[in-house]
Amino acid sequence: MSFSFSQENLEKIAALKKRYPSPKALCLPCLWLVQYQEGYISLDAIDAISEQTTIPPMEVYRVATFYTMFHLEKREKLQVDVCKTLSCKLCGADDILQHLESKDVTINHVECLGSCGTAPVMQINDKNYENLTIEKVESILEELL
Amino acid sequence: MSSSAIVVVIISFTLGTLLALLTIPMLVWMERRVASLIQDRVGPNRTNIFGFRLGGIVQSFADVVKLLLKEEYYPAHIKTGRWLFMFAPIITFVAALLAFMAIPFADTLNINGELLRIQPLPIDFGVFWYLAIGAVGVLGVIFGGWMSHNKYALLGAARAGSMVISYELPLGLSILSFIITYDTIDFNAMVHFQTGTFFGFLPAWGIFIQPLASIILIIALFAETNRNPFTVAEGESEIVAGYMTEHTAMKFAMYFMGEYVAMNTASAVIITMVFGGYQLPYFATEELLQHFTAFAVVMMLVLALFIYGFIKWMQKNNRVTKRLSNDGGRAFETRFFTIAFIVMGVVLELILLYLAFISQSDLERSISVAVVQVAIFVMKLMLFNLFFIIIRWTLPRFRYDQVQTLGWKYLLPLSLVNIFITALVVVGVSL
Amino acid sequence: MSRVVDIIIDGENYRAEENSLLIDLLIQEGIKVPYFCYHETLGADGNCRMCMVGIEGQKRPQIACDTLVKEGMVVNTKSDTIREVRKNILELELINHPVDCPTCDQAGECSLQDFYMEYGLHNSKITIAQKVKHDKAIDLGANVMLDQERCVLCARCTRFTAEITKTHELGIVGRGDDAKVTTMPGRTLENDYAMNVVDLCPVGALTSKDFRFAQRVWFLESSEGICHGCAKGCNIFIDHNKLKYKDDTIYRFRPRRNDAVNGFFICDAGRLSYKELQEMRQESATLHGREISQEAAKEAFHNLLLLHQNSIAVVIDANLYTEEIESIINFANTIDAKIYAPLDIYKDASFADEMLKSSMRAANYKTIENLGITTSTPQNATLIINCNHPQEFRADATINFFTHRRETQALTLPIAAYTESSGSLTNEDNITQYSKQAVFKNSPLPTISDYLQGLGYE
Amino acid sequence: MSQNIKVTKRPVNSLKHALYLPAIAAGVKVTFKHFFKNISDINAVETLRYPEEQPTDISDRYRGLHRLTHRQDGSEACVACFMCATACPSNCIFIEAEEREDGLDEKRPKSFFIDTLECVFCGYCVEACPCDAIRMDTGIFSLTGNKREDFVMDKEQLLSHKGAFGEELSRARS
Amino acid sequence: MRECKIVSKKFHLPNSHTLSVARKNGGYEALEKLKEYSPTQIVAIIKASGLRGKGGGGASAGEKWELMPQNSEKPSFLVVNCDESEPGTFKDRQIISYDPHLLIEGIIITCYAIKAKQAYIYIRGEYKEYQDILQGAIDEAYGAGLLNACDITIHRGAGAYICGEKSALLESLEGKRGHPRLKPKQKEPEWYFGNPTLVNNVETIASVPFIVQNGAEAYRAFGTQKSPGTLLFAMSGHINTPGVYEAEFGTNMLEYIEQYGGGVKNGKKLKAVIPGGVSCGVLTAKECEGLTLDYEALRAVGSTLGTGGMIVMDADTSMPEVLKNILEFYHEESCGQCTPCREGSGWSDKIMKRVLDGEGSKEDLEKLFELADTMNGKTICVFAPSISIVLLSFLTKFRKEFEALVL
Repeated sequence: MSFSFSQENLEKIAALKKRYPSPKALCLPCLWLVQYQEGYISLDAIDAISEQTTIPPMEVYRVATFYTMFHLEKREKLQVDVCKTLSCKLCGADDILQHLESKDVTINHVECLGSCGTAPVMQINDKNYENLTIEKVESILEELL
Repeated sequence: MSSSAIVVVIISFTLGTLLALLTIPMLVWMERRVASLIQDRVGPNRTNIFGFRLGGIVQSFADVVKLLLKEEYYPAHIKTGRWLFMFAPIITFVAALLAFMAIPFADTLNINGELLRIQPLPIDFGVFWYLAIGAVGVLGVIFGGWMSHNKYALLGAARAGSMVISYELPLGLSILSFIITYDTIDFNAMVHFQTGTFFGFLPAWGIFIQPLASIILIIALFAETNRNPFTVAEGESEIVAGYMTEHTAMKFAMYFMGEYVAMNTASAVIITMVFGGYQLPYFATEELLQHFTAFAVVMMLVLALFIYGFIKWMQKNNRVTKRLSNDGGRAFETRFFTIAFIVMGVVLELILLYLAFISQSDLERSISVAVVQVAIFVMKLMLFNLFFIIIRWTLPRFRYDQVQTLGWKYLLPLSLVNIFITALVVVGVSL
Repeated sequence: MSRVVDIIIDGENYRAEENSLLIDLLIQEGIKVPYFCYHETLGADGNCRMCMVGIEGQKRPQIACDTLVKEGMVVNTKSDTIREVRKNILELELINHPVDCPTCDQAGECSLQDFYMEYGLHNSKITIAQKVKHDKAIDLGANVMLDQERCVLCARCTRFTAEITKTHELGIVGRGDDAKVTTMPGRTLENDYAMNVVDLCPVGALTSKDFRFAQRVWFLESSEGICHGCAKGCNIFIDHNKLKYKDDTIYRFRPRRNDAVNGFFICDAGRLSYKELQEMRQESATLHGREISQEAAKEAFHNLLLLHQNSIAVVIDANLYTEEIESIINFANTIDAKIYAPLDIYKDASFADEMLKSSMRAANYKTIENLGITTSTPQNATLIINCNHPQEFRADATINFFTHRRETQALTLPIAAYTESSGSLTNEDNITQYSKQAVFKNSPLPTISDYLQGLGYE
Repeated sequence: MSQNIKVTKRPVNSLKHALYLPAIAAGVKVTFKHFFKNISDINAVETLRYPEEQPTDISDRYRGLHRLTHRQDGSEACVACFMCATACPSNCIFIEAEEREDGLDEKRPKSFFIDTLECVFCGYCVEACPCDAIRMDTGIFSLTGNKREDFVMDKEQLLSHKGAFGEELSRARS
Repeated sequence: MRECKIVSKKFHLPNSHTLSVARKNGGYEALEKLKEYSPTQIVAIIKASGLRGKGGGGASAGEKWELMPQNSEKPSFLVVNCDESEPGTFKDRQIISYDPHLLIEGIIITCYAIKAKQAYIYIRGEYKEYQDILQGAIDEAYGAGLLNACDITIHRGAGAYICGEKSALLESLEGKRGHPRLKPKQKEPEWYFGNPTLVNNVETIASVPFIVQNGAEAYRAFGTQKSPGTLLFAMSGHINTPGVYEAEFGTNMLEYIEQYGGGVKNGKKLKAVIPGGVSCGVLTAKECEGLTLDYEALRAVGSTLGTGGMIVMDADTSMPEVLKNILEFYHEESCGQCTPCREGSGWSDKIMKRVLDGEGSKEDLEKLFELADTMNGKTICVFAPSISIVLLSFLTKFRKEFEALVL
């Protein structure tokens, strides 16, 4: 299974290249593009990125493993990122997590999502759901599943 | 030479050879047994032939068989003089054996007016013979050590050689004192001199007449025979096994046996020169012949008591501890030997009875006395061998420098002084 | 060339170039400083934090590999605080280390062990159950085995593949205490210098598959030698050992630092060349493929020389030591023989690269050239004396001096391989180097000059 | 320190000492005493009548013949680290290592020989073993054989020896 | 306590993120001043204002700007650090979602001052929603022809706390792993692909238009002598109305909590406050009494102001659990480059787990102290020292709670 960037993404990359002093800087943007295009980052995609950015594949791979938001494996279920860091924990993230256990979703215990003032918080598909209560979680999941 | 003379020579030669060779296993056994008894052990007691252990003496024969059957091994690094390497132990062994042959085992036998020496070599210069032949023994040691091409062997040989030099001198000088005192170089005459008493109550033995020379003689002979405390030539802690490091199997056995023969010879010389030889203390040969009947009766009593005592001892000790269920046939052996000893005792008693009361033949009587003297000689010999052994298991080994110090600084001057005093006394007495 | 300045280390004066790295000075002066990540060719990475030294005027200990030498600097490497700091950081290195030294080939030449003996000697504060588990015994390819648990993440290997070979096979992935060295999934380590990472690795994370479990390193004796794989003349350590009741055997080659020739590294081909060196050796004289005695060989040798007088050619192998070549020349002159050393057979362009591999696969061809020996194949000779030259020559009769067995009917005499004798070599850059005898066989084979001496020449 | 030094006076250099003979006599007296005591009743000698009687006082610290311990699954505990061979003063341990495939460890001995004729039974190998894989607790003190080869113990033999004091398995490798 | 709105002026307005609303309320007015001032003059004004970096370190922004070469052959770059990952901090988010044009205005001014043609906003990956708002604003600005002199590019991170560290951020921006760089030997700008680069926090940049427009003195009118100006203080945790409220430096902390935060949730007693994101030492309720919110006052009580993101904890909070939570965060986020941090973060987390599981011992607490010592000041960046500070502040100030667990 080989990977190639979609036309749209190739244009994006071409546009971005003008903004940076070196194509190497495109590593992260390309990884994001791949992740949005495929849902995860395959080894073939890494080779494709390597081609675009002139970074050796191993270095791209290393970058991909460094950042928690990149996924190297296909993910099937709905991904629910629940913040478990201090403010959210103080405001009851544990209850939310416990409640989610019974749902047919993949729960990711993530560190601070930067919504401490509106804790507890979870993120699904880049969207923040704030000031969570168990009822709120119920309705959100009902909508998404 | 008459036929009786030939018979006596043959008999005494056989006796001498047997005495020298058969005592080897005896002495090895004694060494082991005495050592173990001194050290609160049991010692060899397992080897047997059809259940007969003879108190463990069979072990010595087993060892001989073992050594005979061992691989004849020559170190590969010995390139030249291999024959000498092999011959060396034989020199030591044969020299010691030959030296033994000048020792008289009994008084001169008078057969029909013919005076016959009971001496394997019927010579009248036995002291010289002994000095000459006995000193050859160390050549075997030196050759063996030298031809081994081994530093330890060479060191051992050098030690043995230098020790012999240091001790031959006091030995010779102390013997000279005896020669001056006894006025003879014939062993038999020396024994004759020691018959009778000294100051009326002491047996006229060399040890009483010449105490200093006797002690020097004994010490020097300990050194000559390489016995403890003079075993520096084979000091295991420094030089492995000294001159015999490279010798194996029968070659080693030759050295080993040679040591025992030498010890036996040394004992015989000491007995002959210092402890009255074959003579019974206080009783000269003539006196025994004169009071033969009384002597025979006493002998009968002593024999009976001895056999009784021995059987009792044997019955007590030829057993295994109660902890063991199987005694390995010792009860049978004890029973057998009890009967054998009783039979032997009865036979001997009957012979003595015959000699004391029935026989009137002078020849028979003098032969009987000679036999008794041989027995006494053997007894003394064994006692002195026992002394050698006891000393070995009592004393630690001298350091090499101590050996030399003792030889040169103490024994040599002392023996010189002793000759001087002896000469003065002898000359004074004869004046 | 920058200024040379005075600095004080542990109360003693030293001179060093200004703005050079402090750690270089410490290593050069033999002042004990522990480090994992620093390496002279790879530079400072500053990740192991072991090389802490105290610098007067700085309130905290500094890493020597990222400190530049300045005029009047006062450095302290031995104080209690520094020892304590090194000990504490070493302890952190060991926290997730499996401590499986018994099964680890690095044991004996492991920096962790050395530093532990120097600075640690403490009881571990961690229980085994708490350690981070990673994969063990991963075959990376190119004869390199990886053990991620033993790794201290010094990144020397990854920097080697990134900066020296520029092949980028290895990398540290993941982060935090889950970080580990690996190749990309499904890809292997494949470059001609890959096994150097084994030497670079300060711990047992990267070990040689070839040397794996073969010997414990403390049994090995290292001799200084020169690789004969090509004309580069890389300096090597010949690690060999004579086991009880066995013969002296080489277990591995390791690169030996020589900045003028090979730097820190050697190629994998050279590293593994010890194997064929020890296989299929010619061990006794043969004639018509059958073993003959030394005396018979000697006689045959003389007979052949007599028979073919005035029509003899001597062919010299360009791998022989200069001393050997000279004695062969002397010999050839005495018997009036022509001397040849064909070099074409050694040329192998596919072997060459721009790092350490030369296209000329003969260690001493420069000497042949310098001595002006004819490099054509021998002509019109009825007897050819082949001194281990790899080529086969046609002639009425041949005398061979061979290190290794070859199919031949001719009189063949066994000679010592280069590890079994010593001599000098001149590499392609005209640098003459001396190679010491490393291996001492139980029954040593003579060199060609030994033979010639024994046969009455020279 | 100084108060712990005990000064022993040298024996007086008297004639009695210089003569040696009295000392020899004293020594001979001791040996004779033992000799006569034992010769009069040899069974009073307290010795073990081996081999009919076997020793019963072998302690668990006794260094008998070696053995290789096992893991729970019965395989060898040894990982062929060569520590014993390194520590061995008589160089009588010969090991060859190989890859271990069962995942319990990486390495195991392909062959493991102990030449018991060369062994001095010092126990250093047991001390050195990091895996509790070699022990000398078999209680076997007598070893017989007809050939030299009989005394060279291979891995199977060493593994087959049983510990005499309980504790069969290695404590360090489970 | 007086109200002061420098950055948060437009936050409450509906559709505040649009250009029209921004223009209506004084947006982009400061750009007029650029015609008056030369770049060096602007740098001087910023320096005179005493503006301090608002990303946590509190270093003088003007001094940093001064390091940028004015006549370099190499291009200069501005990088705006919007990788706001410090737990308890969410102020930059407010700026980019409620007043992105303020930031864009600040960027234009800054680029003018440091002669940069290209500005990057490194935004954390989790802020996708706010990134879209910001991107919209930038597009609007392009459309209005505001961005002729410089380009603004949003560069999205992907979830690595360490990328908030400026050198790690630049590494990440260069397309590498976010590993902090070794400290420079002298004062110099940051380097992006070898080019001089200025890295500033979003709020710092957002403060620039006010200063340029009203002058340094106007900015100095707020705050204290040493900490002039305002900060977007944030509150979270056990508080009735959490959120971000701008206040000047030197505000009384408890008053601030009472006034804006509405006091501790459910009327419970205050137990502890982490003053500026979890990397700052914890403060007990007693220490908070009379404490003013400025860099100097907090340093005096052994903590730091950090980003001003306060986390408030009520009397029922278990401090060991709080510490465990923070250590988990550090364990997860350590980049793993250098040893003390890589191993120390995980190890302290594991020890704490043992302690919480009731398997700990007194030695475990001692180990934590030793670890804190080893992690402090021996690493490339300040990540590990932060762990050290947190560990020490929790262990010393709430010792009894920890000892109760190990006995």
